[in-house]
Amino acid sequence: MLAATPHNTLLYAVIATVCLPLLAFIYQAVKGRSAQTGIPSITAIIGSLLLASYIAVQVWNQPPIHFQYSWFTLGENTFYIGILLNNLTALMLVLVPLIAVPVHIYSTAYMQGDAGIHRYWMYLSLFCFAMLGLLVVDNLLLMYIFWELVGFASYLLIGFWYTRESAVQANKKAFLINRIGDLGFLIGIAIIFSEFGTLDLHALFSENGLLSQMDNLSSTWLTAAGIAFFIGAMAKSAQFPLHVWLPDAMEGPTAVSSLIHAATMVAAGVFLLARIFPLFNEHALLVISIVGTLTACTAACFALAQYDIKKILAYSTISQLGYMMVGVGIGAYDTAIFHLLTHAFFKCLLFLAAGAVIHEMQHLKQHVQGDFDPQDLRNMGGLKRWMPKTAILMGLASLALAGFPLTSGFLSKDALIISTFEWASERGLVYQLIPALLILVSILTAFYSARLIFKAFFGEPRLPYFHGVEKHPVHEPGASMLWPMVFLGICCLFPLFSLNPFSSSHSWILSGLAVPHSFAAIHALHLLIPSMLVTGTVLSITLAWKWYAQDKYPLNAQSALMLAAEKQFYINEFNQRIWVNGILGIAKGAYWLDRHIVDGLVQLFAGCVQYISKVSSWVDTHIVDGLVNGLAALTYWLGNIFRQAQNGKIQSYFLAAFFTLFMGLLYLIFS
Amino acid sequence: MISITHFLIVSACIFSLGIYAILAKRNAIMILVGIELIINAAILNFVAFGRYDKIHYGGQVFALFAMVLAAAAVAVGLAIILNVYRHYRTINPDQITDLKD
Amino acid sequence: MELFLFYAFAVLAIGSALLLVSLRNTARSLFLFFITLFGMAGLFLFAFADFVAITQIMVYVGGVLILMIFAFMLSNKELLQDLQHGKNSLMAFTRWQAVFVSVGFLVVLTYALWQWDSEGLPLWMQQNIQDGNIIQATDNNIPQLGIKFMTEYVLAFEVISIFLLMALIGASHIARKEPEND
Amino acid sequence: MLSLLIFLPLLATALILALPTSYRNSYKYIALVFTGIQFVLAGYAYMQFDASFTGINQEAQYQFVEHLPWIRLDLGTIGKLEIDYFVGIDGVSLPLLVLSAFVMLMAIGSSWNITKSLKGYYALLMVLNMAVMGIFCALDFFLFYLFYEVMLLPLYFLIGIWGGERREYAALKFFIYTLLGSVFMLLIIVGLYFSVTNPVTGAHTFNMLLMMDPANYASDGFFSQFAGHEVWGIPTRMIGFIVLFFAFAIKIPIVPLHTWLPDAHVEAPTPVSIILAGILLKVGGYGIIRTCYSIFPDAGLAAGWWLALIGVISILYGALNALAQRDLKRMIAYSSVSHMGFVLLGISSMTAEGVAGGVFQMISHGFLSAALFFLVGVIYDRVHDRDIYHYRGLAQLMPKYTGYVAITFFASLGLPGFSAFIGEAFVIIGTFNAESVGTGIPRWMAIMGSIGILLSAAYLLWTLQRMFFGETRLYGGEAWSAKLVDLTAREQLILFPSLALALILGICPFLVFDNLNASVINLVAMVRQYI
Repeated sequence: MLAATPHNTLLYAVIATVCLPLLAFIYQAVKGRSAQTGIPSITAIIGSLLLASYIAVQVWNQPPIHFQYSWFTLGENTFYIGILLNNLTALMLVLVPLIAVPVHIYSTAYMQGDAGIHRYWMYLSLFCFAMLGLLVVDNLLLMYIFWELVGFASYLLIGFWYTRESAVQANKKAFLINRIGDLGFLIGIAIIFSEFGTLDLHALFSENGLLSQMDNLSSTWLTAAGIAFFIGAMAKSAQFPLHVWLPDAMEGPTAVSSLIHAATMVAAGVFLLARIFPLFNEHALLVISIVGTLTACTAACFALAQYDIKKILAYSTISQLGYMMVGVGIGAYDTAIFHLLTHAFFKCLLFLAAGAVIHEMQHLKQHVQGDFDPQDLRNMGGLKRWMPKTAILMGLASLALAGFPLTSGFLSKDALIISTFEWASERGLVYQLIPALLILVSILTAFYSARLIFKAFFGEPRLPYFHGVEKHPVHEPGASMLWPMVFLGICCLFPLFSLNPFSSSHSWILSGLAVPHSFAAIHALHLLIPSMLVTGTVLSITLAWKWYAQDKYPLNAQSALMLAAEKQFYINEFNQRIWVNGILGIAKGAYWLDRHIVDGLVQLFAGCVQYISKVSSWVDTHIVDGLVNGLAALTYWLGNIFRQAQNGKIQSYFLAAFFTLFMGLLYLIFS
Repeated sequence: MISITHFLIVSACIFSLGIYAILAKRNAIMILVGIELIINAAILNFVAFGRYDKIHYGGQVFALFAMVLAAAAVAVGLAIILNVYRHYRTINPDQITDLKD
Repeated sequence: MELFLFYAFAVLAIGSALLLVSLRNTARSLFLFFITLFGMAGLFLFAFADFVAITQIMVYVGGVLILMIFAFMLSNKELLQDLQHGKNSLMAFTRWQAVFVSVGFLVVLTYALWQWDSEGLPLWMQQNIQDGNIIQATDNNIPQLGIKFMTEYVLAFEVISIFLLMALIGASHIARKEPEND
Repeated sequence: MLSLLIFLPLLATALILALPTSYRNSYKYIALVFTGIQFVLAGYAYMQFDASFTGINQEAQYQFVEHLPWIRLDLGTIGKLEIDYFVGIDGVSLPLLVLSAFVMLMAIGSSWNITKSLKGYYALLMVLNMAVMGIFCALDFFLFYLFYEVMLLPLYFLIGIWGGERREYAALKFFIYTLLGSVFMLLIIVGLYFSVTNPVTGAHTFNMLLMMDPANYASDGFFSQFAGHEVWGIPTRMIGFIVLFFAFAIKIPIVPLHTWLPDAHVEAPTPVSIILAGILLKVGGYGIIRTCYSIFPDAGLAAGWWLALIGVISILYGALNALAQRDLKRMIAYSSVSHMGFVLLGISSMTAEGVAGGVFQMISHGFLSAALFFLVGVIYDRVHDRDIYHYRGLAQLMPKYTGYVAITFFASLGLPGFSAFIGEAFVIIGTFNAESVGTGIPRWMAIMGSIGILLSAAYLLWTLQRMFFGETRLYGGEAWSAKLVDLTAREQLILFPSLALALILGICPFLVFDNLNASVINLVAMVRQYI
């Protein structure tokens, strides 16, 4: 069934938006090694961006638009392919290509000369297709399909340099952990299907959907469904303890990290939760907020002790994703989406800038034939002398990350924390722990971003190669890398999101999403929280300046706590030892069981039968056949004896004759 | 008067020895000798029994016949032996095995 | 006295025969055969067959034995070969087979005799003994034999004569030297 | 039409046998051409198939039916023997028929390198082809059994003669296992025969469809629903179901009865592995749907919990075993056990989604496992080694091969967009739904089953990482790198369609589901009336 005609253009636009990267993917897959320029991918993503903008304008603040075609029928249920467009979709639909375009352009320079670049473009287009598909589809099954495809593209990109052992370990890990999430998603789908008989998002979650008609939302299965979906989101959005794949995923090319593992894919979990938000009841939401808080805290702590520039950013991403989860968990998923959007830009910029730094360090490494890790902060320092623009852009992004006024981060983070406070104050003292922790994390965030900036760009260079090199290899990145960064840098500032730099409530995004909050707004907080945050941020940055830029580091970097934080409290080792080795052990055990018990029983049975048959065969050969054979042997023996007689010797004949005569006589006598 | 049993026992002994000579000796002439011994044993029996038949004198008549036969047999046998010897350069019957299967 | 002489002859015949078969020397065996025949002829006397005994000596000793010695001497290389290569095969299997069969015959015959003896003499012999139709030591056998040959056994006599003739001709034919290129 | 489809290979067999050995190079072309015609015929049947026919238990609802009296014997007091030549297809058998023709084509394509006594090989292959086609079409139980037995023999020889080192052992193990199953089947067939009468002729009959109608059972027949016979305190119908299930469970195979499979696969030559995994295992699943559940729906429903449990155990156990393998082929064999566990789980759920998902999983596993075995065959052909740890970084050496392997692995670990995903997802969804419709399968089984999906990702990805990624390092050193050339055009020609099919079915599952749906609904309704 086709919707009303005015929407037809919109439908085609959506299909084109999603399928342009797919076409690029197919084109490059067919061309193979010869498609190195990436032009198809870039063209496709720019086309997608333009179309997405058109769609967003059409859809924004309109009633949701829903297209549906029957896909297949199974039993009495028909499954549909469909598109569901609403404000949330429109926002995300613009965001993804908007981030992707700079990343694509950046990649032309960053990936230049790589032997596998044709694969790179292929995978990147595949990812864009999957991500865009994930945003527009109208039912959970299709969403699941794209959900996994996104993970698959991420798998391919993490393992892009497949000859590196660590990269292939990382992509396997990423895929498997995402698989755990996928199982949650699948079970969620199963629960929804068996409870409601449909997987259609519109039918389920719209204002008059099935869920809104339910009286009792607190049934066990509903909670289970909520948690199942959340597990899916946890894996994709790297929530503790399923976050372990994301730091490892930094093995992929940095441009990929910026697009997939910072801005878009990891945010898909938040998007999913926002999209199916009516499903969650109190219990599920509480679980979400607690996990989110936990993630935010632990990841921030881990980030403090990292030396790898990309890992710091990875943990910071995890930490920020924790924020978003809290946003969803308190029911204010609009703030979560808001933070998602702002975060996408500044985190992408951070990664791209880090990529530029790594790129230059790599050049230096090749130039001096040195042996050092180009991603390690301890090898950097004083880079602002050679890369001032990069330093400024990265600093800007860090400020946004830290939530400094005038940046986008300030707006979204404040909105989120304020909402959390409002939510907590309605519930009780214990709940206050969540916003309090979030503020602490925010301060920590400021600290570690400052640490990153100061260690990399300020102070004196730590490597000897920086001194006395004639024509210095480290320099500002080229235009095709710089301009995307500049673009993103602009997007880190407040005007894109709200005209009032100090008040998030005027943001067009929040008003567009228009989520009814379950808690009352407390206006006093809108002043209190930002000032607290800014004070804390400034203090922590100052401290970081003292410690890192001026090299007055007071702590023991080798202390157990620091090491533990660097190793993420040994959670990987724990996983390895308990889960991986455990399952491998079980697998070996199962195989042993199979070989020795199951097959052993079969063999035993076979052996018994064989033994019995051997016995009967023995009886047959020795007893039954033995008689026959014995008779034959006797005949043979006798024949042989009589043959002896036939030896041509006359005396033998005589002997035989006499013997017979003798026997005859005996017979005559004795008979 | 000597009882017939005595004769018969002696004849049995001679007969057995004749058989032995036939079977065991490695010389065709000695085989012939063995045959003669057997015939002699038979003749002894003829005459021993012939004593109880005065009317027909069957025993002695046939003893004489047997002697004649024996003589004829010996004559032919020896002729054969000579021929065999000429042919095989031996009269050891063990080495004459053309009848072998 | 009579019995003693009988036993002497019997021992002479059996002993020489025994020696005959156990000797490896053919020449000596043939001479021992002469003694055996002589012993046998002696035993014929005790059966009151004097003509047969004489014939035995004449035919056998004068004919058969001489013939044998001739034959032996014609193939006497055998003698040397036997002496040189002959191994003492007392334990040989054929020897034991022969011993077994001959001893077996002896035992069977003896047993049969013993059985027969215990049953008593056959009827015709008892009849003849009763009628006195048995040959006595004083009887003159030779005329009786001549009469019997010419009357009762004339056919057998003629047949045996022809047979003897045939045998002699045959023997001389067989024993003749073959032409070289025949 | 169906007869032509079934007996066409016999013609090929005759032709191959008739041609002198000097034409031995033409055998494969003969086999290929005949199987190609079969595939076209199967495709024609697919095109002509009317999806609205519900099949399962009514002759009128079957299509392409050929129903001829075959053996009619008057046995006097025992009654009349009635065996029909009765073939026809419904929504369940149609996709399997097309799959068989397709997998056969693949198998013949992968037999190109066989050099050992070609005449016998292709003749046996064609006989096997006839038997599997017959199984999927037969609607008379006697005929079904006949084809089932005929199928065993060529396989025994194909494994036993053209197999690997321990081929005799494997062939015998396979043969005895399956024979054990079929002997049990025969037992039940005879029991059913004496319980069921044809209402038209009044004679005992082997007609499966008549066996499905409780009214046709003699009122005190051994398997009659109303007589309520019991043996050792177990209802006879339950015994019938269990024994019949046992026969097909060996084929599927379920866990305690699966040990023939790894051995048979490891020792079998590549084409036979392809047929084994691609078609033979499906005979088990098909048999359970066509006979076990259709003839004993009441018992099937009662035993559903146990069947599902066996399915779950097979999934997990097979996956764990696959995880522990060093031998690539053995790993794939165990993964077959795991994947076929989904089939059993889906069927036992007796929801439309579950059963359709199970059938879909069979189809999907059909050509995916065929492709997997073919891929193993590729490197085995080259260097005669299948140990996973003997290879490393093959991606650099054989990029195309790696591409195909990666796609096949991902397809078979259930990446959406490929067919295996649809099958597994709907099995899980259907099983989960079973509690709502009351077929008695608890939901935790669905959850346990879904862990199998995770494990399958684990072993496949681990293998991918160990064998293909990283720096190239081979057990056989330089000699191997020279031998390990990339895929040839022929190999790509075989692999590409199967992967394309996996993709097409993954995106357009209605190609199967549309034809399947009516039959599945009918089956499910038939079974559910006993709830």
